[in-house]
Amino acid sequence: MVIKISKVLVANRGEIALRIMRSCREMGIKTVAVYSEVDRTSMHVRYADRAYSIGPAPSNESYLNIEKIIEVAKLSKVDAIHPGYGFLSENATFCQRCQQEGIIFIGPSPEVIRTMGDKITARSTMLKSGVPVVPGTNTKLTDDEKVVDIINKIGLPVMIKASAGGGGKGMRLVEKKSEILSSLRGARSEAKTAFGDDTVYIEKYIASPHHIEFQILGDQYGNVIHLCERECSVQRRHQKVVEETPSPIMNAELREKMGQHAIAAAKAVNYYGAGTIEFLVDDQLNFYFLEMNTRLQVEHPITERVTGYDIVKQQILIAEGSPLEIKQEQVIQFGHAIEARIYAEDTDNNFMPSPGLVTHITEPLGLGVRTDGYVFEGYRIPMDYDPMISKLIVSAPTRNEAIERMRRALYEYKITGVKTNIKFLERIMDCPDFKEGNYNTHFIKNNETFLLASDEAKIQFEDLAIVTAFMDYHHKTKKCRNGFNQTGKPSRWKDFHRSQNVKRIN
Amino acid sequence: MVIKISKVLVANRGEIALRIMRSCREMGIKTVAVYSEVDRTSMHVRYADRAYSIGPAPSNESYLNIEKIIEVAKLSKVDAIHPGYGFLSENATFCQRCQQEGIIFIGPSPEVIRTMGDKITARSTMLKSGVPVVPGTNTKLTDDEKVVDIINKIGLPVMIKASAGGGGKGMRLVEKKSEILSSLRGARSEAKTAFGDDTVYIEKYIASPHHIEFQILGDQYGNVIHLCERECSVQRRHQKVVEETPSPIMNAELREKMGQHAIAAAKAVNYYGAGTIEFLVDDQLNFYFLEMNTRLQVEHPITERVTGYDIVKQQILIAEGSPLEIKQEQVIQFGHAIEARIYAEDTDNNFMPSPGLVTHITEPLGLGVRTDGYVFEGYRIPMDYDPMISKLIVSAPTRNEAIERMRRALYEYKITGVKTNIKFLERIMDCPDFKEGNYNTHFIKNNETFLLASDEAKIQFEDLAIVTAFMDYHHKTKKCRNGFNQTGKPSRWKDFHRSQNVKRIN
Amino acid sequence: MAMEVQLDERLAKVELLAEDGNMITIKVDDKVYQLDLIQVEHGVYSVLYHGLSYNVELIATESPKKYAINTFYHSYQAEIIDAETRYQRARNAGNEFEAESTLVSPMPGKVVKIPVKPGDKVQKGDTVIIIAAMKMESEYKAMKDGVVVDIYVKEEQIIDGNQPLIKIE
Amino acid sequence: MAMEVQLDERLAKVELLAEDGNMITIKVDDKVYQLDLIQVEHGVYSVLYHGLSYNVELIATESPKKYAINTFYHSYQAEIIDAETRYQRARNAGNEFEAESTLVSPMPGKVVKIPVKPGDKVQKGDTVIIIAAMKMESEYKAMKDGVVVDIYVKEEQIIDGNQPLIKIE
Repeated sequence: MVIKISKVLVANRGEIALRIMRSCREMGIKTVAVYSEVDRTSMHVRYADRAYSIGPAPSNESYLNIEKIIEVAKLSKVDAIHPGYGFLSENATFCQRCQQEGIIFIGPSPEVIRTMGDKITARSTMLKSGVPVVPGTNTKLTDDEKVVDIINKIGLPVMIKASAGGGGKGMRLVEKKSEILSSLRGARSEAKTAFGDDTVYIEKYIASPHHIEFQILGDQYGNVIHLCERECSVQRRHQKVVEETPSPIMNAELREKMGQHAIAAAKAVNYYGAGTIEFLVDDQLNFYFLEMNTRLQVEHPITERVTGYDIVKQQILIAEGSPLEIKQEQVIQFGHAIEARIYAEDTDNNFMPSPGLVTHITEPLGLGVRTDGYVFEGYRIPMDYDPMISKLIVSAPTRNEAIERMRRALYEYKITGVKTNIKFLERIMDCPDFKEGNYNTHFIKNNETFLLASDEAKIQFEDLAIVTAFMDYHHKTKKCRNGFNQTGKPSRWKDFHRSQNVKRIN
Repeated sequence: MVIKISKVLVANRGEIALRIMRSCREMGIKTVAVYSEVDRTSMHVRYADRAYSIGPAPSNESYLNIEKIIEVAKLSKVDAIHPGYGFLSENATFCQRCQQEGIIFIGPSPEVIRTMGDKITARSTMLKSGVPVVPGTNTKLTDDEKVVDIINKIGLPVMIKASAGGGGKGMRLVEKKSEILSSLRGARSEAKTAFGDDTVYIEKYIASPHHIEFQILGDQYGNVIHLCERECSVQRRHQKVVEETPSPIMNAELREKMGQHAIAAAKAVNYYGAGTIEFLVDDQLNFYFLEMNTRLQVEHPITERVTGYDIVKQQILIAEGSPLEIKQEQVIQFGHAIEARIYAEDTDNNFMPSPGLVTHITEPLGLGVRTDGYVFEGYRIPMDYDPMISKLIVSAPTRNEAIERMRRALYEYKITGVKTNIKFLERIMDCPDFKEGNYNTHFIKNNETFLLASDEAKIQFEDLAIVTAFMDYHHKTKKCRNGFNQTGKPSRWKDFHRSQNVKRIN
Repeated sequence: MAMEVQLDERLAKVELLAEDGNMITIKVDDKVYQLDLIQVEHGVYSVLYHGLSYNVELIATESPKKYAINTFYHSYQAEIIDAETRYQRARNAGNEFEAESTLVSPMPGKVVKIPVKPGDKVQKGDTVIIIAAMKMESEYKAMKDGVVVDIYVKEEQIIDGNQPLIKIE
Repeated sequence: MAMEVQLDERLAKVELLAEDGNMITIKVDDKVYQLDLIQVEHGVYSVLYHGLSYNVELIATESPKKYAINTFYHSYQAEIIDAETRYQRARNAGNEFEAESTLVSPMPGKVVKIPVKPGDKVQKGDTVIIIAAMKMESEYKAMKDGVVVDIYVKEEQIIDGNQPLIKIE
C-alpha cells in the first residue's frame, strides 16, 4: 500500500538537512526543522516551512534527544521523519519509537539497523549469504588467550576491531607478535569507553586496500538494485576527504560481480531504503565486505550526478511504500563525478578545527559544478558540531576533465573568516598519484610531503598584501577625519561605490 | 595543423565573459579581460588573469571598439579572441581584423559570418543545399509594386523582413491587404535606421510556430555533428525567456531528420566552430530554416547539461585546429534540462529595466542546478548593457522533475535591491500550458492573464512585513540611544550576533 | 513602545508589548502575535510564529524610516510614522497637488530626448521625455493637461531612480 | 603619507606617492608600483598591476590596525605600525618573555579538562589543558619547564580564539 507523505520532520542540521528539504520541496512535501539553541540562525531553520527548538547546543541534549524530537513530530503532525546521516540515523531505538508513534521512519527497519550495527552479526550474516568477507573471526571473543591463538593461526598482520565499533574507535593494527596482547587490551578498553561493550573480533589485515562502496536501493517488496560504486580511498584518519565515481580501478566485470554481491548483501537482511555496502579491495582486485551503512551517505551526490537519480526522493518513495521504478538495466554511469569535502579546519596546523564567523563567501558556479552547503556571509559556524562546511561536486565526461573542473571550482571557492582545507584539496588535485588514479587508503599518508608543502610562491604576493592593508587603513583614517561613518546611516556599500556614481553622473 | 592556444582575450562582459573564462581556466589557458569604465568592479575583471580598460560605458566606445580591442590583444600577446555572444560576435570585419593580425578568432570565418548575416543570401544558400526554408522570396526586393504583386501571389498573411535584420527590427506581420504598403514602408524605414540597408524579403507567415534550434559543431576538416535541439518558444517580444531540451514536441524520427538538415546547412557554407540552426516548426511538424547564428548562444548550457560536452571547450579545440573527437552516434540526451533567464526588470510595470545596486543575493544550490551569473552583493548593475543577471539551468531525469526542480531553485534564488523577473518565471513553471508542454511562440501572449495575475495572498503577509519593519526601526533607534555604531569600528555582523555570543559564553 | 506603520495603502498601529532577546510580543492593530524574530544576515530577518518559519528581507532606503520589504513572494513599501513624520505630512498636506505635478523617473537611465520645452502646452498622454536603460527606450507621458513649467534634466544626462524630471501645471 | 607595515616576519616601509581615485603610486621598501586598486565587495579589493588582475581579501580584526589577508592562495597577518604602535611596542619590549609564558587558545572551543593546578611544576611537553571543538579534542602542552602560576579558565567553560588559558613561569 502506498501512503503519500505530505510533511517530513528532518532530524538533522547543516548541509544534509537542507539537501533533504530541497528534495521535499520539489516533491511538494512540507518540511519541519528542529534546531538547538546555537542553530537559531542556521539555514535549515530558515529554509523549512516550520521550525522548532529542541534544546541546548550539545547533541545529546538536542539532535540526539529522541523524546524531544518525537514530541515535535507529534506537535507538528508530520507523517515521516528523515534522520539524515550521523545523529540518530543508525539508531534502532529511535527508528522503533517512530514506528510506535505511527510515524514513518525514512530508512530501513530497526531490526536491520541492529543486525548491521553489530559488526560480528553483520559478518556472519554476509558469510551465510555467500558475500566474501575479510578473513577472520565471526563469533564474540572474550577470552584473551583464545584471541592470541586465533591471531597466530590467521597469521600477522591482523586488525583487532570492536564489534560495536565505528569511526576508527576500538581498532588496532597488529604487526608484531610482541604487540598482540597490548593491542588487544588497548582495543578492548577503547571499545568499552566508546560503546560500553568490549567485544572484539579479528580480521586479516589487507595491505594497501581500496575503500570502494556500492550504493543500493531496495523497496518493501524485495526489489533491490545498485547504483554502481564510489571510490572513497582518499581518507585522513578514517575520515573521507575526496570521493569519485567511477573508481579508477574498476572494470565492467568487477562492477557486475561486486554489484551482485552488494545486492545479495542487502537481500540477506530484507533491506529496504537506500544503503551502502562498503568493500575493501586489494591490489589484485579481491574484494571483501567491510560493513553496511543503513542510511544516506555524505558522498551520495556523486552517484546522483552520474546516474541522474535523486537518492533522497527514492528514499521517500520507498518509505511511502512505492515499488522501485528503476530497473538495474536502466542504470548507467554518465560521465565522471568527484566530490571534495570542505572542512573548517587549519590544514597548516595539524588540521585543527576552525569554527567562527564567515565574513565572506563566494561559491563556485557554472558547468558541471554542484555545491551542497549551508553557511552564508555573517553565519557563525558553531564549535559544537562537525567541521564540514559544504560538499563540492563536479562532473565531466572524463576523469581528467572532472579533475580540471574541480581545480577550477576550488579556485573560485572563497571563504574568509574561518580557515578551510580548500588549499589542501587543490594539492590533492595536483598530486601525480591522484591524477593517475593510482592511489589507495594510504594516499594521504604516502603523499604528506607533497600535500602539506609550504607555499614557495607566497613571498611574491607580499607586496600586494602590504599595499592593500596600507590603503585600507589609509582610507579608513581619512574617512574618520572627514567625519563619514558618524551619521549613523548604513554605509556598507556607500563608500566604495561613491567613485562609481560620480563617474556615472558626469 | 594544431596550434595550442595559451592565452585568450574575452571581448565581452557579464555572465558570458565569466563562463568562457571558466572553461579557459579548466584548460590551463590564461585569460585577458577588457572592460569599460563602468565595469571596473565587474566580476569578469576580477576573474581574469589580466584586465585592460577599453573606454567609456557606451558599447560603441568600448566593447564594440574593434581597434581598441585589437590593440589590447597585441599588447597582452594573446593567441586568440573569444567574442562571446552579442557585441562583436557576428561582426565579419572584426573577425577579419583578427586574421590580419595573426590572432585566432574563436568562431567561424568572416565569409560565413557575412553569408549567414545577410538573410536573403542565407535563404538561397540553404535552398540550394536542399534545406527547407519558409516559402517566400530569395532575391533583393527594392520595387514596392513588385513586392505587392509577390505578396498577392504568396497569399496573406506574410512577414516582411529586413535582409540585414535581427532582433525583431525591420519586421512586419501583414494580415490584411490594406496594410501591405504601409507595413512595407514601415519595415524599410526601420531597417534603414537600424542597419543602414532597406532591402527586404517576404516570408509566408507560419501560424503558431515553434522556435526550435539545433546546436551544431564543425571542425576545420569538414566534420560536422549536431548536439540535438533546443525548444525556445517561450519568448516575449522576440526575447527568449525559458528554453528546454528535449523539445516537448520532438520525436526521434523528426530529430534525426531536422538534425541531418542542420548538418547539411552547416556543410553548405563549410562551417567550422559552434553554431545554431534555427527552425520554425508548425503544428503539423513541418519545419523551415529560419536563420543561422554563427556564435555561441545564450541558451547553450541546456545542451551541455544533457549531452555532457563543454561547448566553449569544443570551440577552443576547433579554433586550435583539432579534429572533432565527438562522433554523431556518441551524442545522447541524458535527462531533461531547462534554462530560465533572470532579468533585472520590473514585470509588474511593463517589464521596465531595473538597473541598480544588488544589496543581497542568495544563489540556489544542490542537485541538478547550475547558475551562470556574474553579480554579487554590493555590485551595481549598470544601465548601459543588457538586463540579464544570470541564467538558471536545471536538469532531472524527466521533464516533470526538471520543472519541479526549477520551481525549487527559483524559490531559493533571492536577489534584493533590483527588481527581477523571478516571480514571473515561477508563474511560467506553474502555467498549465507549460507544464503540459503544450505551447508555441504565442505562449506568453496567450497566457498573459495567468502570468501577470496579481498576488492574492499578498495581504496575509502584511502583518509580517509591518512587524519586521517596526522591529528593525526599533533596534536602530535603540542602538543610537545606547551610543553603538559611533565607535567607527566595523559593526556589520556585530549587532545581530551579539545575542548569540552571549548565549555561547554563558 | 507604539507607532504607526504605513504599508502601501494601509496604516497600521503597532505596539511592542514585550521583548526578551529575540522573543517578542507585538500588537498589530487588534491582533497580538508572539514571535521569535532575529536578524540573520544583513537586512534579512528570520521570523518564527507558532512554528511557522518565515523570511523577510528589508532593503534600506535613503530615509531610515522607509523600507522596501520582500516576504515569500511579495513586495511592499513601508514607512515608520512617528511624530516627526506626522508633522511633516500635515505640513505637506496642502501641497499634495504639487507632488502630482512632477514626473519622476522610476529607474536610473539616460535621457534620450525631451520633445517639449518650458512654456509648451501639453495634453495628458503626450510624450514629454524618453529615457533609455539596458538597451531599451521608454517614453514617459504627461499625467494631465497643462503647461510645462520646469524641466530639471537635460538630454544625454544620466539620471537616478526617483529623480524629478519635468513639472507640469 | 608613509608608514611601516608588519607582514608576518617582514617589516616594510610604505609610502603613498600619489593617489587619483583608484589609481595610486606607492612605494614598498625600494620598489615603486603604479596600481589600480579598488574595493569591490565588503573587504575584497581588486588590484590591477600592468594589466595583471589580483584579488585581495582583508579580514578585519578587533584592532583597526591589524588585518588577516588572503591573496590568491596565500594567507598573511598584517599590522599597521604608526607612532602609537611603535610607542606601545617599545613599552612592551621588556615584557616579551611575559607573552611567551601564557598559553593562548588558537580556536574557540570548550575546556574539557585541566590536569594541572596553580603551583604545579610542569615540564615542557606536559599536557596542561584539553580543548574540544567540532567533535575533536586537542591537547595543549606546556611550552617550557616551569610552575603553573595562573589558570584563567575553568573546565566546561566555553572559550574564544586567542583567549589566555594558563600562565607558566
